[in-house]
Amino acid sequence: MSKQELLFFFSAFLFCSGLLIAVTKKNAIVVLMGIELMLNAANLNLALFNFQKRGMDGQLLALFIIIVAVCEAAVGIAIILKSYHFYHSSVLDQISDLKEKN
Amino acid sequence: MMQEVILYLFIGFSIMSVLVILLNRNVFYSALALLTCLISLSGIYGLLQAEFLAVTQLLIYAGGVLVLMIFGIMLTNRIAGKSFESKSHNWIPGILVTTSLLVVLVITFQNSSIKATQNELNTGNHIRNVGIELMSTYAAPFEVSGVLLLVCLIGAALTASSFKKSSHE
Amino acid sequence: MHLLSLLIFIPFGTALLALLVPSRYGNSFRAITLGVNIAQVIILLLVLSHYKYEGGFQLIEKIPWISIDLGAWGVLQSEYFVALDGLSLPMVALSVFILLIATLSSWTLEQNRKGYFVLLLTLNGAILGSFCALDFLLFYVFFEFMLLPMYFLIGIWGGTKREYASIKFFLYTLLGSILILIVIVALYISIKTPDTSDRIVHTFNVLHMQDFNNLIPDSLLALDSIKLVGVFSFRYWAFLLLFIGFIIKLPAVPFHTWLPDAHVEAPTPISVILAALLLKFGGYGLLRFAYPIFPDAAIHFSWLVGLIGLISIIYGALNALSSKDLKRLIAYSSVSHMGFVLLGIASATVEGITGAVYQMFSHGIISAMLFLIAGVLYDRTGDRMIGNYSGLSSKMRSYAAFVLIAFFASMGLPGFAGFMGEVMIFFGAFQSSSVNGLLPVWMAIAATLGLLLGAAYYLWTIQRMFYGPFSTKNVTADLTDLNRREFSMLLPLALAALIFGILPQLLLNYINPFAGDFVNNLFQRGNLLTP
Amino acid sequence: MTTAANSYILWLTLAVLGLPLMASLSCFSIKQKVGWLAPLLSSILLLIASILASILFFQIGSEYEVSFSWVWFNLNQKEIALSILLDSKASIMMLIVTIVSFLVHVYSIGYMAEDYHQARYFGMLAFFTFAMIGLVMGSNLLIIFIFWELVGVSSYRLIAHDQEKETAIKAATKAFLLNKIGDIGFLIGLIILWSWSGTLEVADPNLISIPPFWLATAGVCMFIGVISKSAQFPLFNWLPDAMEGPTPVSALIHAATMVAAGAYLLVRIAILFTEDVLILIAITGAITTLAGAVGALFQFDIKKILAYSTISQLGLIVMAMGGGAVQGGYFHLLHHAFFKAGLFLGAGAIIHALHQVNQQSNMDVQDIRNMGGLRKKLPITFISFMICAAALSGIPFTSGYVSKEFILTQMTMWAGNEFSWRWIVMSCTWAVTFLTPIYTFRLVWFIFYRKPQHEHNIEEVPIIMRIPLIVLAVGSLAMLSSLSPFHISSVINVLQQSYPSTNTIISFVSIALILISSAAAFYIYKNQDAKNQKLVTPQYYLDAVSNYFSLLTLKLSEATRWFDKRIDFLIHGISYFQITVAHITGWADRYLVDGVVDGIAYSAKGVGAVTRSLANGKIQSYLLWAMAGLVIFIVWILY
Repeated sequence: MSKQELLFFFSAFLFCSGLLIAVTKKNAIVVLMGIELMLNAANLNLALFNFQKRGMDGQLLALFIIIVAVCEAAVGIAIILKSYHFYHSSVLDQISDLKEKN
Repeated sequence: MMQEVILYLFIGFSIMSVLVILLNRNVFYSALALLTCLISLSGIYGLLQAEFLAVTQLLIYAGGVLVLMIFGIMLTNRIAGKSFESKSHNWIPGILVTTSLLVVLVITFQNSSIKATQNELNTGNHIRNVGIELMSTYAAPFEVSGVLLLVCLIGAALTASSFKKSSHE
Repeated sequence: MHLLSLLIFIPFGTALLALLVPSRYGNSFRAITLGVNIAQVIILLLVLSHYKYEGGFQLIEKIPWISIDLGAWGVLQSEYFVALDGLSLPMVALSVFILLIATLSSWTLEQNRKGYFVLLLTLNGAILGSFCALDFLLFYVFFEFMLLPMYFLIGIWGGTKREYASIKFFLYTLLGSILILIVIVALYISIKTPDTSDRIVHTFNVLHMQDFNNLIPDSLLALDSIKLVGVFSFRYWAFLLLFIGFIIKLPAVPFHTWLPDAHVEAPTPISVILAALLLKFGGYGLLRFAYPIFPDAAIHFSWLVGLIGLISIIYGALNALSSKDLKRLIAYSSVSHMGFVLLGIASATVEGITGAVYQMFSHGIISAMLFLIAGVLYDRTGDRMIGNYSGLSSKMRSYAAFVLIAFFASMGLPGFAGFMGEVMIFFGAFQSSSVNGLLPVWMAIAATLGLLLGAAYYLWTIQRMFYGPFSTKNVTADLTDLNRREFSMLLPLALAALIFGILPQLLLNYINPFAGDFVNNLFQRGNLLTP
Repeated sequence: MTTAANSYILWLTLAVLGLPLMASLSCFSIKQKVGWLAPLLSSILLLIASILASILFFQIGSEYEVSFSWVWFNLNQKEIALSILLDSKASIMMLIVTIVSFLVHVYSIGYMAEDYHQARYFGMLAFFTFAMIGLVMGSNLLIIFIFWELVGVSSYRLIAHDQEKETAIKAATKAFLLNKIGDIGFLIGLIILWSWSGTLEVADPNLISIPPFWLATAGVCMFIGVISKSAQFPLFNWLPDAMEGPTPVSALIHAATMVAAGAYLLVRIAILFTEDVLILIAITGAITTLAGAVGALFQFDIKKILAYSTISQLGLIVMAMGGGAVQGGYFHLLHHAFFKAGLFLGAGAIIHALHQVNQQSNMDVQDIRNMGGLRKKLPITFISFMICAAALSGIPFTSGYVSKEFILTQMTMWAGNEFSWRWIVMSCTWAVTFLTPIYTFRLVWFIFYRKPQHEHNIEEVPIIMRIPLIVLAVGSLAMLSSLSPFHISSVINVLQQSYPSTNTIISFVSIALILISSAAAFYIYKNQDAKNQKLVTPQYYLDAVSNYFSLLTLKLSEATRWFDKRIDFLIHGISYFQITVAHITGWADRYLVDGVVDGIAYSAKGVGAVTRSLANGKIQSYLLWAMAGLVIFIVWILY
């Protein structure tokens, strides 16, 4: 198993763990962390591609992803704060307004 | 050789920290574990000759996002007592889905041609190249991302401020 | 000046606009409808001032409407083609007049006014459109368009058995429409426009249909078509289908049973429109489409037309005699009177055709009056049974006066419009045997029995309902005399019946050229075919 | 004559026609509050009309004929004209109509004084006069027909004037329907003439240049109109029933004018009638006159006696016109208008007087058995009644004698010396001349001479009712139409023909006959005790026949009603069949075709339920399943 292969597997693992965190955790901030993890997994992949090939495309793409991730994190935290104020909880279980009423 | 050892170390650190996030219940610990994970990732970036990315990762994630998250945790959970706890659910379907996703990804990677590519060593001043590329080829996304940041800043500020205001009432 | 288009599309447009008005402004709808009617009266006056007496089609508007290239099947062409001649002008004038009266008669309607008046406006436009259309497809579209509002107007605002009546009405007329549609299709594949040489352009233009040169050789309806279906050629069958389609509308025995039910259940204004206007499409359709397009078949079957007319006259009158419901009586009298129209048409003489058109016009006025009268009583008491009333004339004096006028006008008293039409029809029907040999003399003579029976059932009704000591059965409501609105509806109708009875030339100026051309045309082309 | 004179006559004519119409319209539009104005107004207008009519009559004279014509409408490029033809016959008829109508109007002021619906009554009376004048002056058959019908309608309305009286209404309906039969005959005749000749002008010689068969048929059809309008056999039984109307109406319409219209028409369109039709006319008249006279003999209702007498006299006139005595018949028509109107008005006066006294009691004031000895109580009525009765009987010095003698002379000469069917008709003339005085003086005896049956304080009728009686009585004297009281020698030669020389023998015989029969009447009835006799109305089974026909019609109408239901039944059957088929196919649709569809639908629903449970509103679940979907998707795409 070469270094690249290992990193690919690692990034896949990272993505899946991020997903698992995002799916299983009840606390909104931890969910946000999971999402950050997934993004980082993608970044890792991009960096890896950049390493394999000539040019700066992968790096720059990763850079933009980081920017977007920052925005997402900032806005996400703001929303979480807001919803905490609204529901007095940051537990996603209790925030189920999307469900159709029956 | 030294590089590989360091790489394995970083990978090990990240995996451990990810597992900590997954398995522990304390939100605060999760945040700290995430910090470890991100730092080790920035190390990996460095090893992959993406110095600028590594630095950015350190600055933004470790310095910015994480602090933001810790603030968030502070604001949404009572500091005293056991309220940092985060419950979890959906374990079985979650593991099923993620495992299958992992399997799919691995198989895909095995069948793909990516692993066969030769490792060409990039030479030259990477950071300088990044700057040139950003200002020439990626000028438009760069501008857009600036706008995005601005919008995001305003949005976050607005949301937060209205929160404060209404909470004050 | 697109006068006719204005006349047709003002009601449609207004109906669309009225849909936008919220239904809580209930009173505004009747005002809107009345406004449309008044606008139509003004346009009608303009039309009359532009129309010249010499006949032929005038005020023509012709715009290509549908033109589809069907490849090997030629080109389908239909036009927006409207014009007036001596047949349609009286009908259009009648329609405008009667629709105005109908709006006035709906004035006090309470239930769901928005829907009612929007439907009424739609009906208005469709009626005028059908009378003006000279493209068979256009006519058919308008003709079908009338059915739906009528169905809902009877079915929603009608009496107790309204669903039954409206469905019966709908099915009967639909059957007629289908028969007509079959003939339209047959005509469509057999007719081409005269100007194309290389490419066959199928048209629905009625004027083209009337020209034998436009028949495609070896087509379904070609003159020398040797294809026989049963005992007749296709042309004869096509005529019979059209004939049945239109006499359902007329209605003639034995296709008349929808009429009494529809009338009895329909609200008064709808009865008025139904009797005064919709029945006219039977006669109008025969005169406009069936006869000119199939003159050979028309001549061949004139005895049948005459016989059905005669049977309708006598059968309708006899049924009226045994009716116990006032509206039913009037409905059957309509059957009887429209039988005269059929008889006049069958005679194929100038007098007969003139009389048929005149009778349609006069029946429009008089039957409207009769149904309004029945409606007045029904509004007061909710009961129309003849046997439940007696001596009404002592209680409702001006009402009784109008009843007397309407009944006498309807039974063909000289001085009223009905007499003129009937007398001309008798002239025509009697002359037929000596002029063109189509109808035997006894038909005309037997038809006069209709007059006697007409007098009998009306006089009997007067005797039972209006004379004698005042008494009512099962009726508790207060029987008040006519109010001002009812008076203002009945008076113009009575005056119109009187004016057209005394001064027939007013109408004959328009009808005479038409009738002359019609008969000439019929025999010139019809006799081409007889060996 | 000059154009100026022509237009003068035209205006006169139109005024005579228009004034009654004006009177009628103003009466109808008058308010109930000022209802008393209506009789006054219409009487004055009628007075003016009758004065103008007399001027017109003298202007036209005996030899002058004037016609006017305007195009009314065009039919098949032929003109139908509004045309007026005034000759001496028409103008004298107009004069008589207006005068009698005026007198009846005046009389009615008194007679109808207590009636609530005066305005309607006078309006209709004036309208009738208008229609009658129009009928008389019109020269287009269609115009004549129109007025002919209008006359019938106004008669209908006037008979049924008392709207609460059941019998009156039934009588009105019967009169109208029987008249309608005649109208239809008229209409058919008119249609035949138009179809063959293309003209309807009575003065147009083209009118009769048509095939003989059709000319005869047209003549017969026209005569059917006459039969019903002039109450001839077999359609006369509406007339006795029509006596249910107010008495002045009977005087004007059912004695003087409307029933005369038929006979007038016979004169007006005399050119139409071929020899064969004339035979029919004469025989019909003969039957009628005898039937009427016999009917009058057995009646006890004063008005019905007069009605039968009218039938009889009209039969005489029609017979005379069908036979050779057109002039005599026409004269008798004119005279009859006066004396019969006088008789009716006199009867009305008697009824009125009795009614005033007997308002409470149930006595039938029209039954002559309840009368008697009225000679002293009602002197003026008695005298005028006597004069008119004498005229009816044909006693010399009265107008009746003059015309009757004229008819007898002409008929006798027409019958010829050899025996033929004409002799039968002629003998009918003589027979009726013999019968008339009998029933007339029977009536007079019962009313005036017999011992009073009841003690009443009867008062003479008001002056306004007496004046018309006197005028009519004077009019029934001979000198108005003839210089000589014994034979006709008029100041005005009405028929533009020289009169036949009088036959002295016939004169003597007729005078003798009349006087004998008058005397016989008194003798016969002097000792008769009529108390126990039943009130009979001889209908000659005609009512039974007409009832049978109306019953038949009703049965027929019931049959058509039944048949109509059957048509509906058929339609319903078809509909039910269709609905049944629809139900069956609907069932098949539901359980066979729909079963499959429903199965799919149910499974979809089940899936949906499962899916919906996934959609529990939690973002994480959505994310989870989205990811699961993604995995499946990737597998799907790649492998």
